[in-house]
Amino acid sequence: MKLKIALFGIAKEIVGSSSLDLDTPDEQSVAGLMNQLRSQYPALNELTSFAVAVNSEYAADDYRLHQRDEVALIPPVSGG
Amino acid sequence: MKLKIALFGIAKEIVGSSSLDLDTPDEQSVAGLMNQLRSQYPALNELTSFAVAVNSEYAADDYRLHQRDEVALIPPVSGG
Amino acid sequence: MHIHLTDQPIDVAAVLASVQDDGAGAVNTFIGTVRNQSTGRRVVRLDYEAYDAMAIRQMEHVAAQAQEKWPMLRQVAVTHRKGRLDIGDVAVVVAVSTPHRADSFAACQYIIDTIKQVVPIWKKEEYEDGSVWVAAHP
Amino acid sequence: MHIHLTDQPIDVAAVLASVQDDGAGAVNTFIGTVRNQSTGRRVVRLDYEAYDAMAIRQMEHVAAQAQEKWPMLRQVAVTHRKGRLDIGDVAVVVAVSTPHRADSFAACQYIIDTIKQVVPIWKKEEYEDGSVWVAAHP
Repeated sequence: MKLKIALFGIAKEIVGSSSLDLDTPDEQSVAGLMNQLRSQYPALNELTSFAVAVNSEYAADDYRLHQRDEVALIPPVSGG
Repeated sequence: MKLKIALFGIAKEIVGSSSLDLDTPDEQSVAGLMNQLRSQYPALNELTSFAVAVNSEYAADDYRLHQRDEVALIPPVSGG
Repeated sequence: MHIHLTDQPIDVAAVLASVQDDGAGAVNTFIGTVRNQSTGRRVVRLDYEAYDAMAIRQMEHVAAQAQEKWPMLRQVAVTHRKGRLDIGDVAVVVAVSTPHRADSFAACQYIIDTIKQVVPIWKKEEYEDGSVWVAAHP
Repeated sequence: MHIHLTDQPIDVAAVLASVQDDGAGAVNTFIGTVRNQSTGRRVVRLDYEAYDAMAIRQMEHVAAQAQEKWPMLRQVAVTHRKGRLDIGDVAVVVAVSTPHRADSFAACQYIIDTIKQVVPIWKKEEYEDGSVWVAAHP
């Protein structure tokens, strides 16, 4: 399936765009997506951490993604 | 010596006045003054506590009072 | 430090403005207001009496103690009201600014906790059927 | 609860007014402002980027968690700024009202600490000679 992933902060700079269209297996897990992103953009490995959000909530590693999910890559937050 | 003692809050109500002129020995200690007040106004013994202030500072029990000291009776505070 | 005792309504925004500091990233503020009840009784208003000179002196001491305990404290402001207060009125405002936030919480809490122990201000709660000097009796 | 994300200057007085409650005697407020330095470097301004929908959702979660931990919490308000901020500008305001003061400090500190951990907002510090996304790298 094709996933559209929203990017913010330093993740946007690493990828060079505010969103990314990614080919990924159907029902890909969040952990699987993260591995795919890490290998495609090695600079992500240098971050303190990063997370994946689905539909405005933090997603667990074993969550299975669907094409209609709103997916975002969340680099270390620093609000406040 | 004659001491003028300022009274506040419930102490003012117990004595019935906002200040009190008291005859007390020269160089009376703060502890001695408190005993004198307790026996003259037994309702002071029912308070949670009370303190004596001299010149806007809390005075220690062994402080020796002088006629020119600004003396106040401080019942339990409840500001804030 | 900015220490005030007033019989007029407290301008909270002015107190906050007085602790603004470009070197401070954190401002913590405590505002004490008059509640509509106390120990289960309905409060209709409060009367605050102060020993003015000593109250100001003691508030200055508390602010100075906080400055010693938290040397990174940038600004401290305390304004206490006296006189007659109605429900919802602001009785006291404490505001502190520090570079980092944990210190702002700790210093502000220390200041208000200590003020309540040492500053000669007395609060009389007025109910529909009587009044009580708060904390006077065990 | 009153949760806002805005690209306009925060009206601190309005946030404070929103937690006013006649049953609450205590209001604690944390204000985060832009410092003129960070880890020894001189900051000239900050850029805050937010994932708006998720940021609001997460701030709501944090406020709801605080309400669960402190059931006596009367009102909670959180307003976070985004966009370009200059030195001294207010980046975030958290305000809570409770009947008694210790709870107001604890709940307010919990909320700001948790916001800083979970709310998807990113801060880029601009120096005279470069910029850094805060906390991005170890």
